[in-house]
Amino acid sequence: MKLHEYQTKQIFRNYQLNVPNSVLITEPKELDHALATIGEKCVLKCQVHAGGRGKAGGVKLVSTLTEAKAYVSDMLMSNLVTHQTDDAGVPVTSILVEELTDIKTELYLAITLDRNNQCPTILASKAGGMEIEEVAESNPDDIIYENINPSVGLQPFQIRNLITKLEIPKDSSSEFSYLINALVKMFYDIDASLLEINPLVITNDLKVIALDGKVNIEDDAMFRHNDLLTLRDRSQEDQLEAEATDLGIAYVNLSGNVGCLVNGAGLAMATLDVTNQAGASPANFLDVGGGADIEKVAKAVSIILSDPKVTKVLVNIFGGILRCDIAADGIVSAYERTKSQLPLVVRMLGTNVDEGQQILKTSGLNVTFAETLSEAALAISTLQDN
Amino acid sequence: MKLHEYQTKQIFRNYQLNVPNSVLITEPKELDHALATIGEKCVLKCQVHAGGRGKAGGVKLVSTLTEAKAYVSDMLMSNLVTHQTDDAGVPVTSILVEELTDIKTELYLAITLDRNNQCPTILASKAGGMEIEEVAESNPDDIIYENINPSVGLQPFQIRNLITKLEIPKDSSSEFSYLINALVKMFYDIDASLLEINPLVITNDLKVIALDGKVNIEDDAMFRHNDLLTLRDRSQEDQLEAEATDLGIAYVNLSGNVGCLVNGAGLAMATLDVTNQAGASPANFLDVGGGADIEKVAKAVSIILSDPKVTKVLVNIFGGILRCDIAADGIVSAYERTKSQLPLVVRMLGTNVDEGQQILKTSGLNVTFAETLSEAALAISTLQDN
Amino acid sequence: MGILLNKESRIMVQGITGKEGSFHATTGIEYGTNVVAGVTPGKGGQKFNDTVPIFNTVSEAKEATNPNVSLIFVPPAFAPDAICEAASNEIPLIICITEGIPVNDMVGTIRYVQSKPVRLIGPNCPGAINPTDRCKVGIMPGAIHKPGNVGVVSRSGTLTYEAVHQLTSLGIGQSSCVGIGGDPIIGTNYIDILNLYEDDPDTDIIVFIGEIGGTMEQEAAEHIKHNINKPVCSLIVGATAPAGKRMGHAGAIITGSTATAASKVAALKDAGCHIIPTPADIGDVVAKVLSHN
Amino acid sequence: MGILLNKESRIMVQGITGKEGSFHATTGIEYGTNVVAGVTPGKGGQKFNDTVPIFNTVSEAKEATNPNVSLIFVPPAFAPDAICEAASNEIPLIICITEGIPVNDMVGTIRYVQSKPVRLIGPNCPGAINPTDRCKVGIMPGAIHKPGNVGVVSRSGTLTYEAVHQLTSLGIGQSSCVGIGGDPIIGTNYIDILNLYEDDPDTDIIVFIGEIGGTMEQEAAEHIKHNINKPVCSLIVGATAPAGKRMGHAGAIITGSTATAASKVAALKDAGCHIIPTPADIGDVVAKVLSHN
Repeated sequence: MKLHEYQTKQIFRNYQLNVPNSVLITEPKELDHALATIGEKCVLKCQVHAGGRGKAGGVKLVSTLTEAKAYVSDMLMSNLVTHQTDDAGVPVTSILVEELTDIKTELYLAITLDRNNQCPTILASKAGGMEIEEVAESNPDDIIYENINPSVGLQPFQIRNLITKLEIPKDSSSEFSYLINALVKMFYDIDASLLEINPLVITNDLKVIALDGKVNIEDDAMFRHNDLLTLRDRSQEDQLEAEATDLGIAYVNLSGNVGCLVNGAGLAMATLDVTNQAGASPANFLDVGGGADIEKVAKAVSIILSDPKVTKVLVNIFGGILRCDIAADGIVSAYERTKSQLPLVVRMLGTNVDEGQQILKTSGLNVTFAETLSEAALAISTLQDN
Repeated sequence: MKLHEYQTKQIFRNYQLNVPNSVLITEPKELDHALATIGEKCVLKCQVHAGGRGKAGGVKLVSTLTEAKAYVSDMLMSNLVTHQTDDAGVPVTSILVEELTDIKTELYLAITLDRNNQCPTILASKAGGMEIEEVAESNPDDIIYENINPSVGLQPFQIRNLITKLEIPKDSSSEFSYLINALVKMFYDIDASLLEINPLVITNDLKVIALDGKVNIEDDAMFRHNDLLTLRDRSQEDQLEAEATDLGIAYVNLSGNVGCLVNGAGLAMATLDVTNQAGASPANFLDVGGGADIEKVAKAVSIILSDPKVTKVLVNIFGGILRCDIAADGIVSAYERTKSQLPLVVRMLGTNVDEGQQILKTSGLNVTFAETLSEAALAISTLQDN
Repeated sequence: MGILLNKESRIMVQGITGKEGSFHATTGIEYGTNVVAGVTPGKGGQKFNDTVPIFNTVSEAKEATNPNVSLIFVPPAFAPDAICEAASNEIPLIICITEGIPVNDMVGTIRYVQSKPVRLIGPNCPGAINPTDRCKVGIMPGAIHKPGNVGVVSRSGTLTYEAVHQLTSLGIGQSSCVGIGGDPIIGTNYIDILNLYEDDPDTDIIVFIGEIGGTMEQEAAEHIKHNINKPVCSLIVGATAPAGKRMGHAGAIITGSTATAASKVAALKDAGCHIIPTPADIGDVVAKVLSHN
Repeated sequence: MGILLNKESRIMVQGITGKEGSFHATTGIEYGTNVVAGVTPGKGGQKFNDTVPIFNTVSEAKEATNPNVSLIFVPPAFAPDAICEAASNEIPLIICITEGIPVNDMVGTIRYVQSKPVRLIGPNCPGAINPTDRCKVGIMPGAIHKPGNVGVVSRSGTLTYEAVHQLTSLGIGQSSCVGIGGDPIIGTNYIDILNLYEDDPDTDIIVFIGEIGGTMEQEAAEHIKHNINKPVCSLIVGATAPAGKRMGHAGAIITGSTATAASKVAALKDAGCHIIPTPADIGDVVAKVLSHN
């Protein structure tokens, strides 16, 4: 789950970290009050779940109320398109009005999992403001890593390493140390998968300030963070993906017309590959998961059928933990509920395959059966749309 | 540092653990009020830093105020001798007046360091009330161990193991789980080296109650527990040992007449061994430590000289981290301050040995120099007392 | 022989009374697997399917039945504890099927496991099977397997079944099949399994199935190049996945040039692997390599 | 040759500007030890004794001077951090002199150290010395040592010097001397050092000094019995210590029948060691054994 900058900064405040003063507005009429609080010279920052916001015009430095009004009326309730969004962009439903910060140095700082070392790691670089992926490509040695070992936690020497390598001024080092320790605690407290401050700023009077803030919370850990659920902004998500997330289904919206129902992430990727190679174009990646029951399969199929670009459906189920009869019952149930007439190509194998095929055969649905993966791909690519 | 039962139980209360109601009295006149609060049928428990209190008469079940008064007037301000004390015993300066507990089962529970596995471990046995050393000798398999690994902390399965092996009743298991988790937290919070509940009681209505409690705090960790320093009861300690502890000197009072000043625990033990073998009798074990300065050596020597049973002094210094000149200066300084005339046998070797010997030679003290360990032992055993 | 499992394997199922645990314990037993014990706290003393004794703790199960493999179906919030319990009791092989364990919980757990003389496979994996010795420890459909000389390893569950199905359809049997799991922190990686196949006299050829995301496949390729002498047929899935979108598995996301299918295929080609061009060609490529050997 | 240290040893001193760090860095340099760097946070850029460069972090010291041994004099509250810093930078040999580190801090630290390709000696130890190669990494007085063929190992500092002094007084030199430390959690135990001596061609005879308390000496005796072929002369101190009183070292307390000097001497005798009857007889016993070999 992603958090907005303003939400992240509120959590930073809870950990006594320095962030600029700011006011969030969701309607143009709130701007006057916000500027009265923050000042007319300020920064307006569109709150969207997408990187590359600055380059896409989502951040604006303004000097007067008039300038601010013009920007807010342009942006608020419009969609922002960045290099990380699709062509439709993401809606700007709120804007953060923030005081100006007097910047001496901009740094990059993040905490995320280091898979190779099997523990969280601190990433930092002196190239604040740049995206870390760019630094990683162009100057990989400029990124500093400090692993957080679970036996001892973050150690003071690691903070000294960061201070030395980032050339933190002496008079900023105690604020910096506090920040690092607080961020590590926060990372664990909220089960973050990514916690990023870019840029982290050192001001001319040597204060350490989080000028931006980004948090992703690990979906698998959400079960123990009910308090954070209210921070979810569904307006920022693809609506079908959001529905799938609610159901615990791995789903990615793609651009084609073949709705895909698969169990298992690997087989789902393989299904996309062979479908594409057969000249058809998948509308989605969908892994219904191993522990799915009839209702979950039905809801997954309903998501596929509610996608207006879908004209036919490819089912590829290899029964393991998910049994084929359960998958078949779920498919039938979804078609009944949605009264959909879309044709299906179904390939089923594994546990309870005979029962599953039988259910589909007697269901009255327009099903073409396939035996192998290539047969299924061929069948879906040659199948007439409804 | 050792804590009294009543102090331990107060910490238990801070962790929301069940302990019997009790009132501490330090004067006989407080008894009436205590019995009014607790009831006339109660247990009187002498608060001393010594095991074996029960067998030595330090715990008394009473039924009437008269009985209670008799016991308190007997015990309070007297000395209690147990198998763990010397012949003088330890003074009873306070008595805990505690309500009776309705006992169904008595268990033993402790947390302490497991050296072999290099982590804290929970020890438990069904033989509550017995000393764990006895169980370890007679029925070692009856002791259950659960190591606390620092990477994951105490795990729920370990509590299930304890519940199963200790046969904790089902309706007591959630209180028991809470207790174990709280004790582990407490162990780390206060840097305990030993945390013991013996007996841990399950009552007939299935409550889990700490009927006794013993805590030793690791001396090396006291620097971060200033809040706990006030809990120290010097009246329970050997007065010379207490002084030495204050100075960070390892000192054990023994029964002989040869005061020993040594640097290094191993060499100090070796010095006791050869002194004994030469027919002399050490008055103490004393390791002045590696980082000693002149003042620390002087205070260590002052402790030796203030021991009335000491008639002569054996110095065995092998200069390493402690330099011989510093040791010599400290010895001279202590003799000057105390105006002592006791003769010394001095063996010095290692770093700055020439300077050290020179200082002693010109000091006017009654010093006999020895070259080797056996020479030193022989010299001290044949030296005339002053 | 095969790897990891054999006729001597004695299986304990942790979470045997749950929905998935009971279903797959049953299919395992039907396949021929020697399930000697189940563990469900609070249900000790009962029997599973009237035959397999259930215990409250692994410690009791071990004392009574001496299992050497543990199969874990415990829900995500409790699975790290179950893994540690098996490791603490030094069950030599621990296979954790559970999907959705929070990563931060695995960070400490994996170190605990590494401090014990045990091997963990998974979590979030389909398990392992040895068709010759009819030992199935996981959620794979047993019927699609056939005894033979091909060793299969993959991150994925259903994709492994796909591979097995293609092989069996062509009459090609498997020595063993192992899914190592799709989570960011797993106990056993490709290289470990490749080494086991290299040393297994019953395995003549290895099917290695990778995915987009991360660099595990490149590291495996490097290892194959220098340490694996048996022929390896390799497939990478996700070639047509768009960049920046996470394809189910935690690792399956193209975030840089090394995470792409093309980069991985190139590394495997360089390591001398036989490249399987599409997921539909697994059986055919293996058949061709076998006919040339 | 000797063990642990040799002519190639490049020493970094963590805490070089402290009272003890500076004193023993100086005595080390005077003895001939190659001290290449010091580390004191906040004093980077300065020089120690006008010659040894001081760095703020081990990482910088490593990059600039490539040390392969770290000697730690950092105070107890900060020593675990210093140990982890050296281990994180994979300094292969880390010798921690610091006395008084809280045990709970060492519980995690020792696991961190074990996860890295390094060896820790100590804490609360005198360090190690190789008299032949004139390399002294610790607080022992260098002058009492003499090159030779006796390897000394002990928990204790000053008692090691006593042993060395007795040997040198009789003209018997040492290949190496190591104090493993008196704390309950230490990085290297007797057995590790015994193995190094067994494999060291320059060591012909081993002096093993133990203490009352714990069972480390019994475990070492068991190991000697089966794995050490060189003659071992052994001394246990604390024979006359009263039960229940802790003699300075955390371990030196007689709490049960196995913790007594008599029990340890019996185990060592059974292992075929030459027993040194009293601490005054170390040199004599070694001389006798040498004359018979």
